[in-house]
Amino acid sequence: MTLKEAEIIIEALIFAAERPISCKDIGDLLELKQSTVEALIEKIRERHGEGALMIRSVAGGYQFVTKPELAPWIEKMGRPVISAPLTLASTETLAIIAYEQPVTKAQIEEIRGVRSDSALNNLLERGLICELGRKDGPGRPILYGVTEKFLLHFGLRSLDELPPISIRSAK
Amino acid sequence: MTLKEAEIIIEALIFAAERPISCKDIGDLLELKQSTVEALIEKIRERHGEGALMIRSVAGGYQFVTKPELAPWIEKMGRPVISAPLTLASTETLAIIAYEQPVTKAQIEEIRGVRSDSALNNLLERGLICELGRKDGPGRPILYGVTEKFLLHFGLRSLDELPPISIRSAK
Amino acid sequence: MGYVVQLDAYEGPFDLLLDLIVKNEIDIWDIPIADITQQYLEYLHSLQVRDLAIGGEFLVMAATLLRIKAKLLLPQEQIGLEESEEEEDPREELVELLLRYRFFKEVAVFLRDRYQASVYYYDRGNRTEELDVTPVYTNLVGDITLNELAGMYRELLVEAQREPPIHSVVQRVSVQERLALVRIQLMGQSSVSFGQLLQNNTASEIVVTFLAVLELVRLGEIRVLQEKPFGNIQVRPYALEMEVMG
Repeated sequence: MTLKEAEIIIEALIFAAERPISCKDIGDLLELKQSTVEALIEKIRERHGEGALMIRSVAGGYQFVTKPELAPWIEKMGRPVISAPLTLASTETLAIIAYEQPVTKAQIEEIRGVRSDSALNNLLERGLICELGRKDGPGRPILYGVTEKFLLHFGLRSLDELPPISIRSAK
Repeated sequence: MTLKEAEIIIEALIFAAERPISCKDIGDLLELKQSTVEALIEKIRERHGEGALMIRSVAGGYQFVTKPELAPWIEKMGRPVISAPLTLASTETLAIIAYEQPVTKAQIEEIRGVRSDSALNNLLERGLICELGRKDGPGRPILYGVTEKFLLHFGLRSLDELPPISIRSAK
Repeated sequence: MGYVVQLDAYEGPFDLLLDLIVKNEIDIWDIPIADITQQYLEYLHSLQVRDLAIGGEFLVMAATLLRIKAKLLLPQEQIGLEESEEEEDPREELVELLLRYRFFKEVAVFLRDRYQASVYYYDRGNRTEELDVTPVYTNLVGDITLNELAGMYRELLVEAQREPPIHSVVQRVSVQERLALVRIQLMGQSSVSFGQLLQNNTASEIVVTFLAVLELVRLGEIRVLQEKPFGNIQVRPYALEMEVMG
Protein backbone atom coordinates (compact mmCIF):
# COMPACT_ATOMS: atom_id res chain seq x y z
CA MET A 1 0.00 0.00 0.00
CA THR A 2 1.45 3.31 -1.05
CA LEU A 3 0.96 6.44 1.03
CA LYS A 4 -1.41 7.77 -1.61
CA GLU A 5 -3.50 4.61 -1.36
CA ALA A 6 -3.48 4.84 2.42
CA GLU A 7 -4.70 8.43 2.16
CA ILE A 8 -7.68 7.37 0.02
CA ILE A 9 -8.53 4.51 2.36
CA ILE A 10 -8.41 6.83 5.37
CA GLU A 11 -10.72 9.24 3.59
CA ALA A 12 -13.18 6.40 2.99
CA LEU A 13 -12.97 5.20 6.60
CA ILE A 14 -13.64 8.64 8.05
CA PHE A 15 -16.57 9.10 5.70
CA ALA A 16 -18.15 5.71 6.33
CA ALA A 17 -17.49 5.37 10.07
CA GLU A 18 -20.63 5.45 12.14
CA ARG A 19 -18.98 7.54 14.82
CA PRO A 20 -15.84 9.62 14.77
CA ILE A 21 -12.93 7.28 14.16
CA SER A 22 -9.70 7.80 16.07
CA CYS A 23 -6.18 8.12 14.78
CA LYS A 24 -5.32 4.98 16.70
CA ASP A 25 -8.11 2.91 15.16
CA ILE A 26 -7.08 4.01 11.68
CA GLY A 27 -3.45 3.25 12.45
CA ASP A 28 -4.30 -0.21 13.76
CA LEU A 29 -6.44 -1.02 10.76
CA LEU A 30 -3.89 0.09 8.18
CA GLU A 31 -0.82 -0.85 10.16
CA LEU A 32 0.50 2.67 10.05
CA LYS A 33 2.07 4.87 12.70
CA GLN A 34 -0.27 7.45 14.19
CA SER A 35 2.02 10.23 13.06
CA THR A 36 1.71 8.95 9.49
CA VAL A 37 -2.06 8.81 9.80
CA GLU A 38 -2.11 12.37 11.08
CA ALA A 39 0.05 13.55 8.19
CA LEU A 40 -2.23 11.81 5.69
CA ILE A 41 -5.33 13.35 7.25
CA GLU A 42 -3.66 16.72 6.75
CA LYS A 43 -3.29 15.83 3.09
CA ILE A 44 -6.97 14.93 2.81
CA ARG A 45 -7.86 18.21 4.47
CA GLU A 46 -5.77 20.08 1.93
CA ARG A 47 -7.44 18.23 -0.91
CA HIS A 48 -10.85 19.28 0.40
CA GLY A 49 -9.63 22.83 0.90
CA GLU A 50 -11.86 24.44 -1.66
CA GLY A 51 -14.78 22.00 -1.38
CA ALA A 52 -17.82 21.84 0.89
CA LEU A 53 -16.52 19.20 3.25
CA MET A 54 -14.01 19.30 6.06
CA ILE A 55 -12.65 16.83 8.54
CA ARG A 56 -13.59 17.75 12.05
CA SER A 57 -11.69 16.49 15.03
CA VAL A 58 -14.33 15.61 17.57
CA ALA A 59 -15.00 13.19 20.42
CA GLY A 60 -11.57 11.66 20.14
CA GLY A 61 -11.86 11.02 16.44
CA TYR A 62 -12.29 12.40 12.96
CA GLN A 63 -15.50 13.01 11.11
CA PHE A 64 -16.52 14.57 7.80
CA VAL A 65 -18.88 17.50 8.19
CA THR A 66 -19.92 20.35 5.95
CA LYS A 67 -18.14 23.63 6.48
CA PRO A 68 -19.95 25.78 9.03
CA GLU A 69 -20.68 28.61 6.61
CA LEU A 70 -22.82 26.21 4.57
CA ALA A 71 -25.10 25.37 7.50
CA PRO A 72 -27.87 27.80 6.51
CA TRP A 73 -28.32 25.96 3.22
CA ILE A 74 -28.47 22.58 4.89
CA GLU A 75 -30.98 23.87 7.38
CA LYS A 76 -33.03 25.20 4.52
CA MET A 77 -32.99 21.79 2.91
CA GLY A 78 -33.81 19.20 5.42
CA ARG A 79 -34.95 20.05 8.83
CA PRO A 80 -38.63 19.71 9.42
CA VAL A 81 -40.16 23.01 10.35
CA ILE A 82 -42.49 22.81 13.32
CA SER A 83 -44.62 25.81 13.94
CA ALA A 84 -46.92 24.44 16.63
CA PRO A 85 -46.93 26.53 19.82
CA LEU A 86 -46.41 24.89 23.19
CA THR A 87 -49.19 22.76 24.57
CA LEU A 88 -50.72 23.63 27.92
CA ALA A 89 -48.89 20.70 29.52
CA SER A 90 -45.57 21.92 28.19
CA THR A 91 -46.21 25.51 29.23
CA GLU A 92 -47.12 24.42 32.77
CA THR A 93 -43.99 22.34 32.96
CA LEU A 94 -41.90 25.21 31.66
CA ALA A 95 -43.36 27.55 34.28
CA ILE A 96 -42.50 25.15 37.07
CA ILE A 97 -38.95 24.65 35.82
CA ALA A 98 -38.40 28.39 35.50
CA TYR A 99 -39.35 28.98 39.12
CA GLU A 100 -38.16 25.82 40.78
CA GLN A 101 -34.94 25.05 38.97
CA PRO A 102 -32.94 22.94 39.47
CA VAL A 103 -35.87 20.57 39.63
CA THR A 104 -36.46 16.87 39.00
CA LYS A 105 -39.19 15.26 36.95
CA ALA A 106 -40.70 13.82 40.12
CA GLN A 107 -40.96 17.27 41.66
CA ILE A 108 -42.60 18.65 38.55
CA GLU A 109 -45.06 15.79 38.47
CA GLU A 110 -45.87 16.30 42.10
CA ILE A 111 -46.87 19.89 41.43
CA ARG A 112 -48.73 19.16 38.21
CA GLY A 113 -50.30 15.95 39.51
CA VAL A 114 -49.75 14.20 36.18
CA ARG A 115 -46.92 12.58 34.30
CA SER A 116 -44.81 15.05 32.42
CA ASP A 117 -42.45 13.01 30.24
CA SER A 118 -43.69 14.15 26.88
CA ALA A 119 -43.84 17.77 28.02
CA LEU A 120 -40.25 17.52 29.19
CA ASN A 121 -39.11 15.95 25.94
CA ASN A 122 -40.84 18.61 23.95
CA LEU A 123 -39.18 21.38 25.96
CA LEU A 124 -35.79 19.71 25.64
CA GLU A 125 -36.25 19.39 21.90
CA ARG A 126 -37.13 23.05 21.60
CA GLY A 127 -34.06 23.92 23.57
CA LEU A 128 -36.05 25.80 26.22
CA ILE A 129 -34.80 23.59 29.04
CA CYS A 130 -31.69 21.52 29.58
CA GLU A 131 -30.31 19.00 31.99
CA LEU A 132 -28.32 20.59 34.78
CA GLY A 133 -26.85 17.44 36.24
CA ARG A 134 -28.11 14.90 38.72
CA LYS A 135 -29.50 15.23 42.17
CA ASP A 136 -27.78 13.37 44.98
CA GLY A 137 -30.01 10.75 46.50
CA PRO A 138 -31.84 7.62 45.50
CA GLY A 139 -31.96 7.07 41.77
CA ARG A 140 -29.87 10.18 41.18
CA PRO A 141 -32.65 11.84 39.17
CA ILE A 142 -31.87 14.36 36.44
CA LEU A 143 -32.21 18.03 37.33
CA TYR A 144 -33.74 20.38 34.80
CA GLY A 145 -33.36 24.09 34.29
CA VAL A 146 -34.21 26.66 31.66
CA THR A 147 -31.74 27.66 28.97
CA GLU A 148 -30.32 30.90 27.74
CA LYS A 149 -32.67 30.51 24.81
CA PHE A 150 -35.55 30.70 27.27
CA LEU A 151 -34.16 33.88 28.83
CA LEU A 152 -33.58 35.38 25.40
CA HIS A 153 -37.07 34.59 24.26
CA PHE A 154 -38.65 36.37 27.22
CA GLY A 155 -36.07 39.14 27.20
CA LEU A 156 -34.76 38.25 30.67
CA ARG A 157 -31.25 39.00 31.80
CA SER A 158 -31.47 36.43 34.56
CA LEU A 159 -34.02 34.35 36.41
CA ASP A 160 -34.18 37.03 39.11
CA GLU A 161 -36.25 39.01 36.67
CA LEU A 162 -39.11 36.50 36.72
CA PRO A 163 -42.31 38.05 38.10
CA PRO A 164 -42.47 37.42 41.87
CA ILE A 165 -45.07 34.91 43.01
CA SER A 166 -47.13 35.23 46.12
CA ILE A 167 -49.44 32.35 46.67
CA ARG A 168 -51.56 34.29 49.12
CA SER A 169 -52.62 36.67 46.40
CA ALA A 170 -53.82 33.84 44.23
CA LYS A 171 -57.50 33.28 44.31
CA MET B 1 -24.30 33.47 -5.79
CA THR B 2 -21.57 32.58 -8.27
CA LEU B 3 -21.49 29.24 -10.03
CA LYS B 4 -18.51 28.24 -7.92
CA GLU B 5 -20.46 29.02 -4.75
CA ALA B 6 -23.44 27.07 -6.06
CA GLU B 7 -21.17 24.11 -6.73
CA ILE B 8 -19.95 24.13 -3.14
CA ILE B 9 -23.46 24.44 -1.75
CA ILE B 10 -24.64 21.55 -3.91
CA GLU B 11 -21.77 19.43 -2.66
CA ALA B 12 -22.80 20.23 0.92
CA LEU B 13 -26.46 19.43 0.22
CA ILE B 14 -25.70 16.07 -1.37
CA PHE B 15 -23.42 15.22 1.55
CA ALA B 16 -25.78 16.28 4.30
CA ALA B 17 -29.10 15.08 2.86
CA GLU B 18 -30.63 12.21 4.80
CA ARG B 19 -31.66 10.58 1.56
CA PRO B 20 -30.59 10.98 -2.04
CA ILE B 21 -31.50 14.50 -3.08
CA SER B 22 -32.93 15.08 -6.53
CA CYS B 23 -31.77 17.53 -9.15
CA LYS B 24 -35.15 19.20 -8.90
CA ASP B 25 -34.94 19.72 -5.14
CA ILE B 26 -31.48 21.20 -5.48
CA GLY B 27 -32.66 23.44 -8.30
CA ASP B 28 -35.66 24.64 -6.29
CA LEU B 29 -33.55 25.35 -3.24
CA LEU B 30 -30.87 27.29 -5.10
CA GLU B 31 -33.15 28.76 -7.76
CA LEU B 32 -31.09 27.22 -10.51
CA LYS B 33 -32.09 25.42 -13.68
CA GLN B 34 -31.80 21.63 -13.48
CA SER B 35 -29.36 21.60 -16.38
CA THR B 36 -27.11 23.95 -14.43
CA VAL B 37 -27.35 21.72 -11.36
CA GLU B 38 -26.39 18.70 -13.46
CA ALA B 39 -23.39 20.51 -14.92
CA LEU B 40 -22.24 21.57 -11.44
CA ILE B 41 -22.59 18.01 -10.14
CA GLU B 42 -20.32 16.92 -12.98
CA LYS B 43 -17.80 19.47 -11.73
CA ILE B 44 -18.02 18.10 -8.18
CA ARG B 45 -17.53 14.59 -9.55
CA GLU B 46 -14.40 15.70 -11.37
CA ARG B 47 -13.09 17.34 -8.24
CA HIS B 48 -13.52 14.06 -6.33
CA GLY B 49 -11.96 12.09 -9.17
CA GLU B 50 -8.88 10.94 -7.30
CA GLY B 51 -10.44 10.82 -3.82
CA ALA B 52 -12.32 8.12 -1.94
CA LEU B 53 -15.79 9.49 -2.53
CA MET B 54 -18.09 9.52 -5.51
CA ILE B 55 -21.57 10.78 -6.22
CA ARG B 56 -23.94 7.96 -6.98
CA SER B 57 -27.19 8.46 -8.82
CA VAL B 58 -29.75 6.38 -6.97
CA ALA B 59 -33.41 6.38 -5.95
CA GLY B 60 -34.14 9.46 -8.01
CA GLY B 61 -31.37 11.53 -6.46
CA TYR B 62 -27.70 11.95 -5.74
CA GLN B 63 -25.77 10.55 -2.82
CA PHE B 64 -22.13 10.53 -1.73
CA VAL B 65 -20.77 7.01 -1.34
CA THR B 66 -17.32 5.52 -1.09
CA LYS B 67 -15.87 4.03 -4.24
CA PRO B 68 -16.65 0.30 -4.46
CA GLU B 69 -13.01 -0.79 -4.46
CA LEU B 70 -12.68 0.61 -0.93
CA ALA B 71 -15.46 -1.58 0.44
CA PRO B 72 -13.12 -4.23 1.89
CA TRP B 73 -11.52 -1.63 4.15
CA ILE B 74 -14.82 -0.33 5.39
CA GLU B 75 -15.94 -3.85 6.11
CA LYS B 76 -12.69 -4.42 7.94
CA MET B 77 -13.46 -1.37 10.06
CA GLY B 78 -16.60 -3.14 11.17
CA ARG B 79 -19.34 -1.16 9.54
CA PRO B 80 -22.27 -3.52 9.13
CA VAL B 81 -23.81 -3.93 5.73
CA ILE B 82 -26.67 -1.48 5.47
CA SER B 83 -29.25 -4.22 5.22
CA ALA B 84 -28.93 -7.97 5.13
CA PRO B 85 -29.79 -9.70 1.86
CA LEU B 86 -33.33 -10.89 1.27
CA THR B 87 -34.40 -14.47 0.80
CA LEU B 88 -35.33 -15.48 -2.71
CA ALA B 89 -38.98 -15.77 -1.64
CA SER B 90 -39.00 -12.19 -0.42
CA THR B 91 -37.13 -10.95 -3.48
CA GLU B 92 -39.64 -12.68 -5.73
CA THR B 93 -42.50 -11.05 -3.86
CA LEU B 94 -40.75 -7.72 -4.09
CA ALA B 95 -40.25 -8.12 -7.83
CA ILE B 96 -43.95 -8.75 -8.30
CA ILE B 97 -44.88 -5.70 -6.23
CA ALA B 98 -42.44 -3.51 -8.16
CA TYR B 99 -44.06 -4.38 -11.49
CA GLU B 100 -47.68 -4.85 -10.51
CA GLN B 101 -48.14 -2.12 -7.90
CA PRO B 102 -50.59 -1.24 -6.50
CA VAL B 103 -51.19 -4.92 -5.88
CA THR B 104 -53.00 -7.00 -3.28
CA LYS B 105 -51.73 -10.01 -1.37
CA ALA B 106 -54.16 -12.23 -3.28
CA GLN B 107 -52.76 -11.08 -6.63
CA ILE B 108 -49.21 -11.72 -5.46
CA GLU B 109 -50.11 -15.17 -4.23
CA GLU B 110 -51.80 -15.98 -7.49
CA ILE B 111 -48.60 -15.18 -9.39
CA ARG B 112 -46.28 -16.96 -6.95
CA GLY B 113 -48.61 -19.88 -6.43
CA VAL B 114 -47.94 -19.88 -2.70
CA ARG B 115 -48.95 -17.97 0.38
CA SER B 116 -46.84 -14.88 0.86
CA ASP B 117 -47.70 -13.55 4.31
CA SER B 118 -44.28 -13.92 5.83
CA ALA B 119 -42.52 -12.50 2.78
CA LEU B 120 -44.87 -9.50 2.87
CA ASN B 121 -44.34 -8.93 6.58
CA ASN B 122 -40.61 -9.18 6.15
CA LEU B 123 -40.67 -6.61 3.35
CA LEU B 124 -42.94 -4.29 5.33
CA GLU B 125 -40.69 -4.53 8.37
CA ARG B 126 -37.66 -3.65 6.31
CA GLY B 127 -39.51 -0.71 4.82
CA LEU B 128 -38.99 -1.98 1.29
CA ILE B 129 -42.72 -1.96 0.61
CA CYS B 130 -45.58 0.02 2.05
CA GLU B 131 -49.34 0.00 2.08
CA LEU B 132 -50.82 2.24 -0.57
CA GLY B 133 -54.39 2.12 0.65
CA ARG B 134 -57.21 -0.29 0.06
CA LYS B 135 -58.73 -1.66 -3.07
CA ASP B 136 -62.40 -1.09 -3.68
CA GLY B 137 -64.35 -4.31 -3.70
CA PRO B 138 -65.12 -7.20 -1.39
CA GLY B 139 -62.97 -7.29 1.72
CA ARG B 140 -61.28 -4.02 0.69
CA PRO B 141 -57.86 -5.69 0.58
CA ILE B 142 -54.70 -3.74 1.26
CA LEU B 143 -52.73 -2.53 -1.75
CA TYR B 144 -48.95 -2.70 -1.63
CA GLY B 145 -46.25 -0.75 -3.42
CA VAL B 146 -42.48 -0.41 -3.24
CA THR B 147 -40.70 2.40 -1.39
CA GLU B 148 -37.73 4.63 -2.02
CA LYS B 149 -35.79 2.35 0.30
CA PHE B 150 -36.39 -0.42 -2.23
CA LEU B 151 -34.54 1.60 -4.87
CA LEU B 152 -31.74 2.35 -2.40
CA HIS B 153 -31.42 -1.26 -1.29
CA PHE B 154 -30.84 -2.42 -4.84
CA GLY B 155 -28.99 0.68 -6.04
CA LEU B 156 -31.64 1.50 -8.63
CA ARG B 157 -32.11 4.99 -10.03
CA SER B 158 -35.77 4.37 -10.70
CA LEU B 159 -38.19 1.58 -11.51
CA ASP B 160 -37.32 2.08 -15.18
CA GLU B 161 -34.06 0.29 -14.51
CA LEU B 162 -35.89 -2.99 -13.91
CA PRO B 163 -35.82 -5.45 -16.83
CA PRO B 164 -38.60 -4.79 -19.34
CA ILE B 165 -41.61 -7.03 -18.99
CA SER B 166 -41.20 -9.95 -21.34
CA ILE B 167 -43.46 -12.70 -20.17
CA ARG B 168 -43.42 -14.11 -23.69
CA SER B 169 -39.64 -14.20 -23.77
CA ALA B 170 -39.85 -17.96 -23.68
CA LYS B 171 -37.05 -19.70 -25.41
CA MET C 1 -36.22 -41.48 -17.54
CA GLY C 2 -33.93 -41.83 -14.58
CA TYR C 3 -34.76 -38.41 -13.28
CA VAL C 4 -33.39 -37.74 -9.80
CA VAL C 5 -35.77 -35.84 -7.59
CA GLN C 6 -34.20 -32.64 -6.44
CA LEU C 7 -34.54 -32.41 -2.70
CA ASP C 8 -34.24 -28.65 -2.40
CA ALA C 9 -37.24 -26.85 -1.08
CA TYR C 10 -39.19 -25.21 -3.85
CA GLU C 11 -40.77 -21.81 -3.57
CA GLY C 12 -44.01 -23.34 -4.76
CA PRO C 13 -45.62 -25.55 -7.39
CA PHE C 14 -44.62 -23.22 -10.24
CA ASP C 15 -41.04 -23.35 -9.07
CA LEU C 16 -41.12 -27.12 -8.99
CA LEU C 17 -42.70 -27.36 -12.44
CA LEU C 18 -40.18 -24.95 -13.96
CA ASP C 19 -37.38 -26.96 -12.46
CA LEU C 20 -38.77 -30.17 -13.95
CA ILE C 21 -39.06 -28.45 -17.32
CA VAL C 22 -35.45 -27.26 -17.18
CA LYS C 23 -34.16 -30.62 -15.96
CA ASN C 24 -35.92 -32.47 -18.75
CA GLU C 25 -34.97 -29.86 -21.36
CA ILE C 26 -38.58 -29.47 -22.32
CA ASP C 27 -40.00 -26.82 -24.63
CA ILE C 28 -42.29 -24.88 -22.33
CA TRP C 29 -44.80 -24.44 -25.17
CA ASP C 30 -45.07 -28.17 -25.62
CA ILE C 31 -45.00 -29.73 -22.20
CA PRO C 32 -45.41 -33.50 -22.17
CA ILE C 33 -48.05 -33.33 -19.49
CA ALA C 34 -48.26 -37.04 -18.74
CA ASP C 35 -44.55 -37.24 -18.14
CA ILE C 36 -44.30 -34.07 -16.10
CA THR C 37 -47.35 -35.00 -14.04
CA GLN C 38 -45.72 -38.29 -13.24
CA GLN C 39 -42.50 -36.62 -12.08
CA TYR C 40 -44.44 -33.99 -10.18
CA LEU C 41 -46.35 -36.64 -8.26
CA GLU C 42 -43.16 -38.58 -7.63
CA TYR C 43 -41.68 -35.52 -6.03
CA LEU C 44 -44.69 -35.08 -3.76
CA HIS C 45 -44.47 -38.74 -2.91
CA SER C 46 -40.80 -38.37 -1.97
CA LEU C 47 -41.80 -35.59 0.42
CA GLN C 48 -44.42 -37.84 1.93
CA VAL C 49 -41.92 -40.66 2.37
CA ARG C 50 -39.67 -38.31 4.27
CA ASP C 51 -42.63 -37.29 6.40
CA LEU C 52 -42.53 -33.71 5.16
CA ALA C 53 -45.65 -31.62 5.03
CA ILE C 54 -46.90 -30.97 1.53
CA GLY C 55 -48.29 -27.51 1.02
CA GLY C 56 -51.90 -27.31 -0.15
CA GLU C 57 -50.75 -25.35 -3.20
CA PHE C 58 -48.78 -28.38 -4.40
CA LEU C 59 -51.86 -30.55 -4.15
CA VAL C 60 -53.99 -28.06 -6.05
CA MET C 61 -51.39 -28.04 -8.83
CA ALA C 62 -51.35 -31.83 -8.88
CA ALA C 63 -55.10 -31.78 -9.45
CA THR C 64 -54.69 -29.22 -12.23
CA LEU C 65 -52.06 -31.35 -13.94
CA LEU C 66 -54.22 -34.43 -13.74
CA ARG C 67 -57.16 -32.51 -15.16
CA ILE C 68 -55.09 -31.27 -18.10
CA LYS C 69 -53.74 -34.76 -18.67
CA ALA C 70 -57.28 -36.16 -18.72
CA LYS C 71 -58.39 -33.53 -21.23
CA LEU C 72 -55.47 -34.31 -23.51
CA LEU C 73 -56.27 -37.99 -23.36
CA LEU C 74 -59.84 -37.44 -24.52
CA PRO C 75 -60.19 -38.55 -28.12
CA GLN C 76 -59.89 -35.57 -30.43
CA GLU C 77 -62.83 -35.60 -32.80
CA GLN C 78 -61.25 -33.26 -35.28
CA ILE C 79 -57.55 -33.81 -35.12
CA GLY C 80 -56.89 -31.23 -37.82
CA LEU C 81 -58.44 -28.48 -35.72
CA GLU C 82 -56.06 -28.85 -32.82
CA GLU C 83 -53.13 -27.46 -34.75
CA SER C 84 -54.93 -24.38 -36.03
CA GLU C 85 -56.74 -23.38 -32.89
CA GLU C 86 -53.97 -23.30 -30.39
CA GLU C 87 -55.91 -21.48 -27.69
CA GLU C 88 -57.94 -24.60 -27.13
CA ASP C 89 -54.89 -26.41 -25.89
CA PRO C 90 -55.71 -27.21 -22.24
CA ARG C 91 -52.07 -26.57 -21.37
CA GLU C 92 -52.14 -22.98 -22.50
CA GLU C 93 -53.41 -21.40 -19.29
CA LEU C 94 -50.82 -23.25 -17.23
CA VAL C 95 -48.04 -22.17 -19.58
CA GLU C 96 -49.07 -18.53 -19.25
CA LEU C 97 -48.94 -18.80 -15.45
CA LEU C 98 -45.58 -20.51 -15.59
CA LEU C 99 -44.12 -17.89 -17.90
CA ARG C 100 -45.41 -15.09 -15.74
CA TYR C 101 -43.91 -16.68 -12.67
CA ARG C 102 -40.66 -17.37 -14.47
CA PHE C 103 -40.36 -13.71 -15.44
CA PHE C 104 -40.61 -12.56 -11.82
CA LYS C 105 -38.20 -15.25 -10.76
CA GLU C 106 -35.72 -13.83 -13.27
CA VAL C 107 -36.32 -10.35 -11.93
CA ALA C 108 -35.61 -11.67 -8.44
CA VAL C 109 -32.23 -12.90 -9.67
CA PHE C 110 -31.62 -9.53 -11.35
CA LEU C 111 -32.44 -7.78 -8.07
CA ARG C 112 -30.17 -10.06 -6.11
CA ASP C 113 -27.30 -9.21 -8.46
CA ARG C 114 -28.06 -5.52 -8.13
CA TYR C 115 -28.04 -5.85 -4.36
CA GLN C 116 -24.69 -7.58 -4.48
CA ALA C 117 -23.30 -4.79 -6.63
CA SER C 118 -24.72 -2.02 -4.49
CA VAL C 119 -23.43 -3.24 -1.13
CA TYR C 120 -19.97 -2.08 -2.11
CA TYR C 121 -21.08 1.53 -2.02
CA TYR C 122 -21.08 2.82 1.52
CA ASP C 123 -22.93 5.97 2.36
CA ARG C 124 -22.05 8.43 5.07
CA GLY C 125 -21.75 6.62 8.37
CA ASN C 126 -22.85 9.27 10.81
CA ARG C 127 -26.32 9.69 9.47
CA THR C 128 -28.18 10.81 12.53
CA GLU C 129 -26.18 13.90 13.10
CA GLU C 130 -27.92 16.39 15.30
CA LEU C 131 -27.87 18.94 12.57
CA ASP C 132 -30.00 16.77 10.34
CA VAL C 133 -32.63 15.60 12.75
CA THR C 134 -33.27 18.53 15.03
CA PRO C 135 -36.52 20.11 14.04
CA VAL C 136 -36.70 23.83 13.50
CA TYR C 137 -39.27 25.45 15.73
CA THR C 138 -40.49 28.63 14.14
CA ASN C 139 -42.90 29.16 16.98
CA LEU C 140 -40.93 28.46 20.10
CA VAL C 141 -43.52 29.05 22.79
CA GLY C 142 -46.44 30.67 21.05
CA ASP C 143 -47.67 34.05 22.24
CA ILE C 144 -47.55 33.32 25.93
CA THR C 145 -46.21 36.18 28.05
CA LEU C 146 -44.00 36.03 31.07
CA ASN C 147 -46.84 37.10 33.31
CA GLU C 148 -49.06 34.36 31.99
CA LEU C 149 -46.28 31.92 32.69
CA ALA C 150 -46.02 33.25 36.24
CA GLY C 151 -49.80 33.06 36.68
CA MET C 152 -49.82 29.50 35.54
CA TYR C 153 -47.14 28.59 38.04
CA ARG C 154 -49.03 30.27 40.86
CA GLU C 155 -52.22 28.39 40.06
CA LEU C 156 -50.36 25.12 39.96
CA LEU C 157 -48.91 25.83 43.38
CA VAL C 158 -52.31 26.69 44.78
CA GLU C 159 -53.77 23.56 43.27
CA ALA C 160 -50.94 21.46 44.68
CA GLN C 161 -51.45 22.87 48.16
CA ARG C 162 -55.07 21.76 48.32
CA GLU C 163 -55.53 18.81 50.62
CA PRO C 164 -54.55 15.53 49.01
CA PRO C 165 -57.36 13.15 48.14
CA ILE C 166 -58.60 11.35 51.25
CA HIS C 167 -59.13 8.04 49.67
CA SER C 168 -57.86 6.52 46.54
CA VAL C 169 -59.53 3.68 44.81
CA VAL C 170 -57.21 0.78 44.34
CA GLN C 171 -58.01 -0.62 41.01
CA ARG C 172 -56.82 -3.96 39.88
CA VAL C 173 -56.54 -4.35 36.19
CA SER C 174 -56.64 -7.74 34.59
CA VAL C 175 -54.61 -8.65 31.54
CA GLN C 176 -57.82 -9.52 29.74
CA GLU C 177 -59.26 -6.06 30.36
CA ARG C 178 -56.04 -4.43 29.28
CA LEU C 179 -55.95 -6.63 26.19
CA ALA C 180 -59.33 -5.28 25.19
CA LEU C 181 -58.19 -1.73 25.89
CA VAL C 182 -55.04 -2.09 23.80
CA ARG C 183 -57.11 -3.52 20.96
CA ILE C 184 -59.38 -0.51 21.14
CA GLN C 185 -56.40 1.84 21.17
CA LEU C 186 -54.99 0.14 18.09
CA MET C 187 -58.26 0.10 16.20
CA GLY C 188 -57.91 1.82 12.89
CA GLN C 189 -54.31 2.80 13.63
CA SER C 190 -51.47 1.70 11.45
CA SER C 191 -48.98 2.19 14.23
CA VAL C 192 -49.01 3.34 17.84
CA SER C 193 -45.98 3.97 19.98
CA PHE C 194 -45.62 1.86 23.09
CA GLY C 195 -45.34 5.06 25.07
CA GLN C 196 -48.78 6.13 23.87
CA LEU C 197 -50.27 2.90 25.20
CA LEU C 198 -48.74 3.63 28.57
CA GLN C 199 -49.84 7.21 28.86
CA ASN C 200 -51.10 8.15 32.30
CA ASN C 201 -50.67 4.61 33.55
CA THR C 202 -49.66 3.64 37.03
CA ALA C 203 -46.78 1.27 37.59
CA SER C 204 -49.02 -1.78 37.88
CA GLU C 205 -50.98 -0.74 34.82
CA ILE C 206 -47.74 -0.46 32.88
CA VAL C 207 -46.85 -4.01 33.81
CA VAL C 208 -50.28 -5.30 32.81
CA THR C 209 -50.18 -3.35 29.54
CA PHE C 210 -46.80 -4.82 28.78
CA LEU C 211 -48.18 -8.32 29.39
CA ALA C 212 -51.16 -7.55 27.17
CA VAL C 213 -48.87 -6.41 24.37
CA LEU C 214 -46.83 -9.60 24.67
CA GLU C 215 -50.01 -11.62 24.53
CA LEU C 216 -51.14 -9.80 21.38
CA VAL C 217 -47.77 -10.53 19.78
CA ARG C 218 -48.23 -14.19 20.67
CA LEU C 219 -51.72 -14.16 19.17
CA GLY C 220 -50.22 -12.71 16.00
CA GLU C 221 -52.42 -9.62 16.13
CA ILE C 222 -49.63 -7.11 16.35
CA ARG C 223 -45.97 -6.77 15.80
CA VAL C 224 -43.59 -4.66 17.77
CA LEU C 225 -40.79 -2.73 16.14
CA GLN C 226 -37.85 -0.96 17.63
CA GLU C 227 -35.53 0.56 15.07
CA LYS C 228 -32.60 1.18 17.37
CA PRO C 229 -31.63 0.19 20.89
CA PHE C 230 -33.59 2.26 23.42
CA GLY C 231 -35.45 3.80 20.53
CA ASN C 232 -39.15 4.35 20.29
CA ILE C 233 -41.12 1.09 20.28
CA GLN C 234 -43.83 0.95 17.66
CA VAL C 235 -46.81 -1.33 18.03
CA ARG C 236 -48.44 -2.22 14.73
CA PRO C 237 -51.59 -4.23 14.22
CA TYR C 238 -50.86 -7.04 11.80
CA ALA C 239 -54.06 -8.00 10.32
CA LEU C 240 -56.47 -5.31 9.45
CA GLU C 241 -58.81 -8.12 8.53
CA MET C 242 -60.50 -7.69 11.88
CA GLU C 243 -61.62 -4.31 10.75
CA VAL C 244 -63.27 -5.85 7.72
CA MET C 245 -65.06 -8.41 9.79
CA GLY C 246 -66.20 -5.95 12.36
